[in-house]
Amino acid sequence: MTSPTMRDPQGAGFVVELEKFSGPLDLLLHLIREDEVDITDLPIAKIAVQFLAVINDLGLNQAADYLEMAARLLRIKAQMLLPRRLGDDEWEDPRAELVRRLLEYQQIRELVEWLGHAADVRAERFGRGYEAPPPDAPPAPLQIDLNDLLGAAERVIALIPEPMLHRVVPRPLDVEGATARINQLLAERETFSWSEAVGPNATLVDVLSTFIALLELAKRSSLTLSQSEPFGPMVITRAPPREAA
Amino acid sequence: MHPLAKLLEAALFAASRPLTLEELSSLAPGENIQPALDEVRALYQGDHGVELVEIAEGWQFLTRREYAETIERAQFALRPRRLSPAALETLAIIAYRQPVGRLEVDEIRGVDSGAVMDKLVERGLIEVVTRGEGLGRPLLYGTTPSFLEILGLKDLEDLPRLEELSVALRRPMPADEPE
Amino acid sequence: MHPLAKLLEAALFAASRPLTLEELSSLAPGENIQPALDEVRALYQGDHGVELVEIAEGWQFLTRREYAETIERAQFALRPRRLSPAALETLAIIAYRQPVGRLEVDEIRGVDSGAVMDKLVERGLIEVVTRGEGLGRPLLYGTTPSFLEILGLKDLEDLPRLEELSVALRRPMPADEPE
Repeated sequence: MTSPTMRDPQGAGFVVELEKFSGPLDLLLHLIREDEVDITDLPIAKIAVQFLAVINDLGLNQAADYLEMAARLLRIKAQMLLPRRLGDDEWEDPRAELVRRLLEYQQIRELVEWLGHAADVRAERFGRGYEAPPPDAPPAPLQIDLNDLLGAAERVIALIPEPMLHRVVPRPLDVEGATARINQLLAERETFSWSEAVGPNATLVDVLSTFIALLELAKRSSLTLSQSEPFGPMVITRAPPREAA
Repeated sequence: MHPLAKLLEAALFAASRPLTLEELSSLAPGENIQPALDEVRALYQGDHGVELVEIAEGWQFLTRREYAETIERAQFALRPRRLSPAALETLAIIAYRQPVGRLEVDEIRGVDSGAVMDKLVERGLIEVVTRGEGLGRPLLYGTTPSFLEILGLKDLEDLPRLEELSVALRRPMPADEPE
Repeated sequence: MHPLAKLLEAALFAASRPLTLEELSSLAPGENIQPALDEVRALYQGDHGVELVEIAEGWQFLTRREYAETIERAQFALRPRRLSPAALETLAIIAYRQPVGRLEVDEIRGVDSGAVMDKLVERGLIEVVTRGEGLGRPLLYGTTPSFLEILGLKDLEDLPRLEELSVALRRPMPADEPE
C-alpha cells in the first residue's frame, strides 16, 4: 500500500514519492496533469512510457496494481496501432474504458478534497469530553431479536451451495464422555459387557467413542478386554488395583 | 427556560454524540419538543462558547470553532486523527455508491481496498448494510451516522452533488448506461 | 459573556475530566481567570439544565440532579449495540449447528469468519465448548447462556425450527446425551 520514496538512479532530479499516489489511477492522473494533455484524447503511447518509467523504480512485490495498469496501457497502445476501416461507425476507441475510469477517479479525488476539508472543519469543534459512567454500570444493551437471527439464518440458507444441503458433517467423537462413563461403570462393577459400556440407542459416533476410550483405558491398564471367541461379546474387566508406589 | 428546554439542555450536554429528534422526544413522551429545542438552540446561538449544532441527523453541543486551538494546545481535548487519502477515497466511493461491494470499490480506486475498508468498519464509519445479488452474494457497505458526525454533515444530502463538481460526469454506473 | 468566560465554558465542556484552576489558567497565561470562571458559574447557577460544579479535582459541568434520572432512563450515554449482518449470520450458523468449528462456518458463509467469531466470543455470545477430532483437533463453538438470555429463550429447543434449517442446518446427528 505504501511505498518508499524512490529516486531516479540517473539522478535526473526525478523524484517520485509513491506515498503521494494512492494507486495507478492517481499516478496516471498525475502524469496527465503534468503533461497538460487532454484526458479525453489521451496520448497513450507517451503516457505508457512515462508510467512504465515510474513503476520501473518500484519493487515488483508492491506494485501488482501498477503492473496491471502498465499491462493495460500497453494493450491499449497496441490496439491503437491496429488499422481501422474508414467510416467504420462500429469502431470503439480502445482508450474509452480507461478514460471513463480516469474521469470517474478524478471525480473521486475531488470528493476526497471536499470530504477532507469537511473533516478538518468539523475537527475544529469539540463535543462533550466527559462521559458519565453508566449508572449501574450495565454495558449498553445488546440488541438482537429473534427475527434478526432468523433473517440471518435465511440468508445463510440461501448461500449454502446445493451439494452442501445433504452433506453430513460428522459429529465429533466424545472420547472424554465415554471414558467418564466407563470409569463410572468400573467403579460400580468388576466386569460388564460391551453393550453396557456403549449404552442404549448408541449411534455410530458413540460406538467409536466408546471403543477408543476402552482401548485407551486398557493401554493404561485400568481394565482388560476379553472375548471368549472370535466375534463373541466383549467383556470388560476391572484391572486389579496396583500397589501403591 | 421552559422546564422541557432545561431537560433537553441537560440531555444534550450529557451525551457525547448527536441525539436524534426521536431520542430527544423519548425524554418527554407525548410532548412536542420542537419549541423547547428551538429555545435551547436560540439561547446558545448567541453569546456562548458552545453552540447547538444540527449534525448526523441529530443535535449536538459543540464548542465554537475559534476556541479549538487554545483548547487543543492546553491538551484538554484532542482533535481526531486525520483520515488517510486512501480512507477518504474509499469513503467517498462508498458514500456516493452505497450500498456498494468491495469489488466495485477496488475497481474504482484501481487498488485493493480490503484493508482500508476493514479499518473503516472498525472505526465505525462504514458498515455492511446488505448483501448483493449474484455470485457469492457479496457484502454491500454503506456509511454510518459516525461518518456524518466526523464530517459535520446533517445528512447525506449535505454531500456535494456530483453535478456540482468541476469534473461533471454522468453517473458512471455501467448498469445505468443504455445498451 | 466575557470572551475569556466563553473560552472557559468551551474548555470545561470539551474536557474529559474536571479542570483545576491552574489548568484553566493555562488557557490564558498571565490573566486572572477567576472573574471569568465566576461569570460562567453564576450563569449556569441560574435557570439551566446543567451547572458548573466544583468537585475534588476541579471544575466540571454536570447535569442537574433532577434531570439525571430521566436522562439515564433514556440510555443516551451508550448507544445500544447491534450485531452486524455478518455477525448475525455467523451466530445463526453456530446456534443451529453447534458444536461447530470455524472451518465449517467459513465454508457455509463462503467467507473467512475468524474475526467475526472472535467478536462474538468477546461479546459472550459464543464460546468454545469442545474440541473436534481430526487434524489439529479444531476448537468447536457453541452458544452461551447469555445468547439465550438476550434472545429471551429458555433453552436451545426454544429456537424456532425453520423448514430449511431442519435440512440444511440441523445438527447432523440426533442429540445423544449419555444416560
